[in-house]
Amino acid sequence: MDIEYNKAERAFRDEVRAFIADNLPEETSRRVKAFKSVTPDMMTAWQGALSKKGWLAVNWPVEHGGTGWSPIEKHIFEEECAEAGAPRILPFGLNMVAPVIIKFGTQAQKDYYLPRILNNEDWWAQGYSEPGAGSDLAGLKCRAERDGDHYIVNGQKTWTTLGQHANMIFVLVRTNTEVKKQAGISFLLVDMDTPGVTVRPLITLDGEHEVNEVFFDDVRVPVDNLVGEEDKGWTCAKYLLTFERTGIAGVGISKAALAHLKEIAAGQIVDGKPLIEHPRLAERIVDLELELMAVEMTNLRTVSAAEAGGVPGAESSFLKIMGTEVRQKISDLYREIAGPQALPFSYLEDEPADCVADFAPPAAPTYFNLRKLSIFGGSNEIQKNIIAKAILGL
Amino acid sequence: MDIEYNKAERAFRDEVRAFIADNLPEETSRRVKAFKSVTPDMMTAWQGALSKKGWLAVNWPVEHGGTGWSPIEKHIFEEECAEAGAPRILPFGLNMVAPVIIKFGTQAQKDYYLPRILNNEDWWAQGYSEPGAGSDLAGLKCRAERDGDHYIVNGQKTWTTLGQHANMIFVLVRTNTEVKKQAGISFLLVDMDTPGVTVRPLITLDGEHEVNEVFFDDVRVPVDNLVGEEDKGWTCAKYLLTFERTGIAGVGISKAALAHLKEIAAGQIVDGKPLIEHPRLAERIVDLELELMAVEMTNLRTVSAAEAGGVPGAESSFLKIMGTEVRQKISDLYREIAGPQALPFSYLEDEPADCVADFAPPAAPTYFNLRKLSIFGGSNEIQKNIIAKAILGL
Amino acid sequence: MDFSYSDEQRMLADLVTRVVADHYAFDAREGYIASAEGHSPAVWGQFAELGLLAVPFSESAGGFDGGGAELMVVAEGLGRGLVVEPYLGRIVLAGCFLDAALADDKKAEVLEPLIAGEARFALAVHEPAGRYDPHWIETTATQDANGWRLSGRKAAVLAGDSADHLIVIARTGGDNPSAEGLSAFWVDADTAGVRRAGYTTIDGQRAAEVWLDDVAVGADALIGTEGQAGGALEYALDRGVVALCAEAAGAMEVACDLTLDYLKERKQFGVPIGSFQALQHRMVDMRMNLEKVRSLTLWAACSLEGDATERRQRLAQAKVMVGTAGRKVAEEAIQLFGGMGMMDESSVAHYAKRIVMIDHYLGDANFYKDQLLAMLAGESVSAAEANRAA
Amino acid sequence: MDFSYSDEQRMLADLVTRVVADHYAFDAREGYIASAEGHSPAVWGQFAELGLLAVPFSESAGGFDGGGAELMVVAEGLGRGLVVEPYLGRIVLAGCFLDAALADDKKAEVLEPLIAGEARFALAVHEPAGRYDPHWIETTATQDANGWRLSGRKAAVLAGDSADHLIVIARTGGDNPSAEGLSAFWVDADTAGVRRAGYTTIDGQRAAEVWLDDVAVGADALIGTEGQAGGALEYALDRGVVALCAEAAGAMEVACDLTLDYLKERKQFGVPIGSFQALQHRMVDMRMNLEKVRSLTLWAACSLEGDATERRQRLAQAKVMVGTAGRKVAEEAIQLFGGMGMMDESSVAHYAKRIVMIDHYLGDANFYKDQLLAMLAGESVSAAEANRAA
Repeated sequence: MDIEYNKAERAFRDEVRAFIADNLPEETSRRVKAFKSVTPDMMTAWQGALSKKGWLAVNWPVEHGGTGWSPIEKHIFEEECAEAGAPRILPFGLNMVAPVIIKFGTQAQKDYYLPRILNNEDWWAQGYSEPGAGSDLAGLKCRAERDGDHYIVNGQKTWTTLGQHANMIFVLVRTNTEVKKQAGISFLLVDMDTPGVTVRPLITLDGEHEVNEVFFDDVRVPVDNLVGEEDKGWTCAKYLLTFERTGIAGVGISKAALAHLKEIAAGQIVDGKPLIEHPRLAERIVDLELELMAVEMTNLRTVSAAEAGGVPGAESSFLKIMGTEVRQKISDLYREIAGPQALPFSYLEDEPADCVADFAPPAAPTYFNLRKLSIFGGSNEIQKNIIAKAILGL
Repeated sequence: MDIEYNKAERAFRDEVRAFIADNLPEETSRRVKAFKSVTPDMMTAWQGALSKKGWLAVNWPVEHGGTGWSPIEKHIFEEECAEAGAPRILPFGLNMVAPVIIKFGTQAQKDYYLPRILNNEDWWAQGYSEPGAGSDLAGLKCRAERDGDHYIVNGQKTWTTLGQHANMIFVLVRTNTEVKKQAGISFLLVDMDTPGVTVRPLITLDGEHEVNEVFFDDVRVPVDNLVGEEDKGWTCAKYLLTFERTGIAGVGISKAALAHLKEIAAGQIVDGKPLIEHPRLAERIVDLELELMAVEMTNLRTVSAAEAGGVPGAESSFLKIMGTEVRQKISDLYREIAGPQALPFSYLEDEPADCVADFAPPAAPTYFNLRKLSIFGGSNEIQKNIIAKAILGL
Repeated sequence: MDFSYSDEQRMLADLVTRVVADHYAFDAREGYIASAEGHSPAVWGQFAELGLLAVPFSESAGGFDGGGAELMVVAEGLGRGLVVEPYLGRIVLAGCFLDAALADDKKAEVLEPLIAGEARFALAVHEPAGRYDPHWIETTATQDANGWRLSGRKAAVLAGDSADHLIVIARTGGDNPSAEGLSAFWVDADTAGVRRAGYTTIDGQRAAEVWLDDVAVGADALIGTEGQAGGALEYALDRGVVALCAEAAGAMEVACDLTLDYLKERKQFGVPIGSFQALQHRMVDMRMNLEKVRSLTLWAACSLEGDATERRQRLAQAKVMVGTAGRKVAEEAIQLFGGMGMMDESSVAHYAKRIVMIDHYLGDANFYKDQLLAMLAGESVSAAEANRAA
Repeated sequence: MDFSYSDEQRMLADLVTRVVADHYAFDAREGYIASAEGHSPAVWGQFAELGLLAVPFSESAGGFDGGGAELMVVAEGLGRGLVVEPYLGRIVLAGCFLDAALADDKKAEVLEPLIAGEARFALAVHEPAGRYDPHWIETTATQDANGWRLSGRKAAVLAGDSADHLIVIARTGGDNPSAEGLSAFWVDADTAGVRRAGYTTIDGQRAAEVWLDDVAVGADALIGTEGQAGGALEYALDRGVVALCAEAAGAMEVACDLTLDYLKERKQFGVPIGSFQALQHRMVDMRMNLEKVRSLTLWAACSLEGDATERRQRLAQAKVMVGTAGRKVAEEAIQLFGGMGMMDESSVAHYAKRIVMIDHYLGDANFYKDQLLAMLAGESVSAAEANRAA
């Protein structure tokens, strides 16, 4: 048993660090670390640099242009990027639709879509959730009817993250209403410029425009855009959902966040001494640090098991719950540290910019925004149901 | 709205206080406050004093020898007794079987049993729970078959509190197996000296003998000892369970306990200063105080509503949960305050009496013993189910 | 002991409920927040007309002479409706400060236009360096031949953006963080040297940052006695805490109700999600937290007129409970609503925001827990002294 | 990075598992606890024979030279079996102290009988006035012509009732609570002036209170160098903390397994109670707490040989987690078992007791959190200094 990285792993880590130092713009990193939003251009620039280096498709096999990295290498890469304040790699194309295309797609689909994803030519969005369905994904209603060599798609998708920037969307549709719900679903690729596709912004409680509703009104989609067989889309959907996600615990993000908060707390003088020296606040930091280290080590144990050939299954549900709980608690500490400076909201229009310290404006919005962590991506309740069933056998 | 006691209520409180000062032996009070066990004699002596004063049957109507007190008066009486360290009045005769006899009993049963309860001539025990049934009370198996003017009782009851001292027990038995489970139950009064009744001690994890199993082996019970109608015992059982319990929150007990712990913490010098001045411990006290005051005021709101004619129903489930949670947290603090002095256990045989301070020996046993609060008397999970159904309509 | 409402209290509750029902539909509220005033002057006028603005003021000030209970009744109603009218900043803080600070024969004159809904005052107390401590006052007031010159900076002045007059707390003596040596001054918001940056808070309120750069005011600008503003300040802030706690209780009640309705309506896997036991138990916990906040708020409200030590303890306990139990209820409401709870268009999201952010007004749970710890320490010192004496 | 067990580690784990399976059935354990020795000398002999007693000792002491990971493997197994053999007190604390304190050429002679299961030592450190602080030592050692005279009182000396020899930590210099100036002495338990009161703890262990009343020992009773016992003490206590955390992890694992089995078996309202979603989610939380304890324990165990600052942080974090997460698991195990969890005849009750009471050995969560706070303060001071320097 050796919990330290070996020489080769340390060398790899140094290589990643060097790459980040050379390629991640300081302004991007600064904004990410300070919980400030980054522009689509910043995201695209970072993904472009990774693409050029051949490091964008972390989870793809080498033959399709992936890195072929081991679980430990993927872990090192993801944590280093997160701790350095790199924008997250958008998963919708790279880690969601691409694996499905690689596994179930036609040769033509592979040849066309995979290089475009690798070269950041398409911005993909996800069309899974529907207003009525929520965690009951298979209960979806958006339907596609065959009309010659096209499907006619009608219905609605929701919680489409960053869909306002996307030109492509993968959609689960119902192609058969006669059979039980899982058996009548198909997986379609839709060009968002097709007539009949409408994107409506959903503003979240923190004032952000991050998610969208997408409406399909008699949208004609070529049959060639079907992935896998008609009515067999549930297989694709499940494959996508269980696709290995080593980064699900978000430990790197939490570490960067906590380091940032410690700096802030050390810099704020309250009642004549730095906030970090106020006992109750210090205790919250200490509590979060040890909680986070527990998650980090649990994550490493899973990564190591994967390296040894284990297939992380429901264990990732543990990591999802633990990781999101810590991230939410850190955001709560952020709000607490900001104190009365967390109040101004119209900063979004840059109005009372001089009212509060530079660190403060994202505090409350971040806290509220991160409520999503325990809701989206399979709510933490659903994760507990999965663990109860798959691991505990209840 | 007036949250203070009015003049008459204050006068009543003073009367109660005076009575306690005159009648509660100091040694009894000292032991109760210090979480030490009291002997059956101490309990009986206190109940005797109350009986003499006419204050024993707090919840009975005046015509049967009860106090006829209003909800506020009952509350004042119970809280004053608890805060003064009086032993609890055993509920099995006074507040469980007696109300059932008053409501459903024959005149002969009333004439015989009620005065005996009032005069502490019988020590009653409860025969409700069975090993297989737990929270599913109606699933009971203990059966009674009619044989002339007797029932023949066979079966087992468990969690019979202080049954080792009892001479009478009220038992729920199955008299009909042909109907649905609630419809075939009867309510019997059994003399524990009857041949075939066996009491087996159950030792709890804290080393106490407080609960028992009671076995019935062809026990002949006169038909005269049936309360209410045959097969209609579920009505009695439910009536007994919902019988008004103003004291369920145990606020007075918690207040006495917390006051006791504060005294201890003020007297323990650790690292050169009283334990109560150690910040984290002080914070736990402050947290518990405010938590307890929230329960106290919630309790008072319910008492006041009862005084105004409201019938406390599922609200008492809230009070049960809140009250037991606080009591358990206080016992956890007790364990924490005792620190390493909580370790010795063989004190029960008075062996290493000089190892630790006088306050320390009951700390860990009390903590473990009070786990029962959230289990017995309708587990806190069952209480939540009741609230979800009765109050929230879920 | 009788916890039922008096006729007057019931009337007050009904009044607030009615105004809210008539004028605070979700969309209307959004409109008020987006407007230049940040609230509805028309609704404010209604408040005045119905006498709601008179509730916390003494009779000599022309008020309703309401106590803590009456203030609680009104604020709970405001919380239920998620009302963004400047009741806290303008009436409870500024108004009550004046009620306590002014001489009896001057009160009516000053407070009448406030009660009529015409005057717009704000109390400028807290400063960036003091965080939540109202006694950390670095703003100075120096006397000169013409009166006083004020310099300093005030943070999160509630209703400060719309105020015509600011009541500025400045230090004329004593050291930070002491209540001794604080004085209060009338400052016309247009006076040279006064700069304000108004903003909307994340929970829909209005406040302002205020800079005072050698602001000259007359000798008559001093309110009450020099160095003696501490008492009136405590009077006003205590009422502010009660109003905030009651507002939280009202908002928590609605957040619970909305969540419960959602659990009953929303179906998943063919059944209402409220049939899942895990969610049922969490809903019960939410309600239990609501009861705790209600109880301690009630106790705090009813202790406003009593013993000072008890009052401080009750107020601090209530505000701590609001901070902790309130946050739990808000987070659970969002979680049980799922994605819909995250949406700006869902009213529950706004209830959650208000409930959580109330912790950031007039001192958070940490701030008040420090006060409770100080009281406990004092208690143990007195006990030790009593022991020695015995 | 590879978290899988080495062959040796697997072998150790198997050995412990086998001894437990063969000798630690519930009834047998009850018998050991009730016996005069408070454990099973026969099982202890087995431990010696199988080499388990050699695990934490250096090669020069005749040991297995096991590191933190090996100690963890053994202690986890002991925790799973709820073993009451004096491994912690006699081997980890007393033994490791000697391994660190004695000169290399003396170790084998002293430790060989311990490793053989014959010698019975105990480390007498903590005192009533110091609570959990091992550096609050009021016991004095004064040098005279014949050697040393010791006076003082020691609390909760683990395995102290059965020890033939006590290793007594006394202050020969320095002030409380400092590690400087501590010295260690051999004291034959029969020496005049030594009084012991042995007892069984609520979680089935044995310990003793020890009084030293002007106890005369020879000059050769001093272990190591005068005033320099602090280092060896830290060495032993660090290993004690790892052993305790690992034991907790093992016990928590079994508590979780027992509870899970019960949820599947126990029926209520005609269905297994494990089909109730609220209980399922709580069972998941229990397992999550177990994983957290496992993770931090692993980290602590693997940091024993590393950098001192990191080691102290990891150890403190692990013990805090054991105290908090352990208590939650124990309480939930009892609660989910219901009445059966309260019974002395249920094994789960004894797991719960051990898990909760582990917080009371060698420092509770509060004690270690204070250490973490001190480290955080140190960190922020260094950061401030670095800032000034830059």
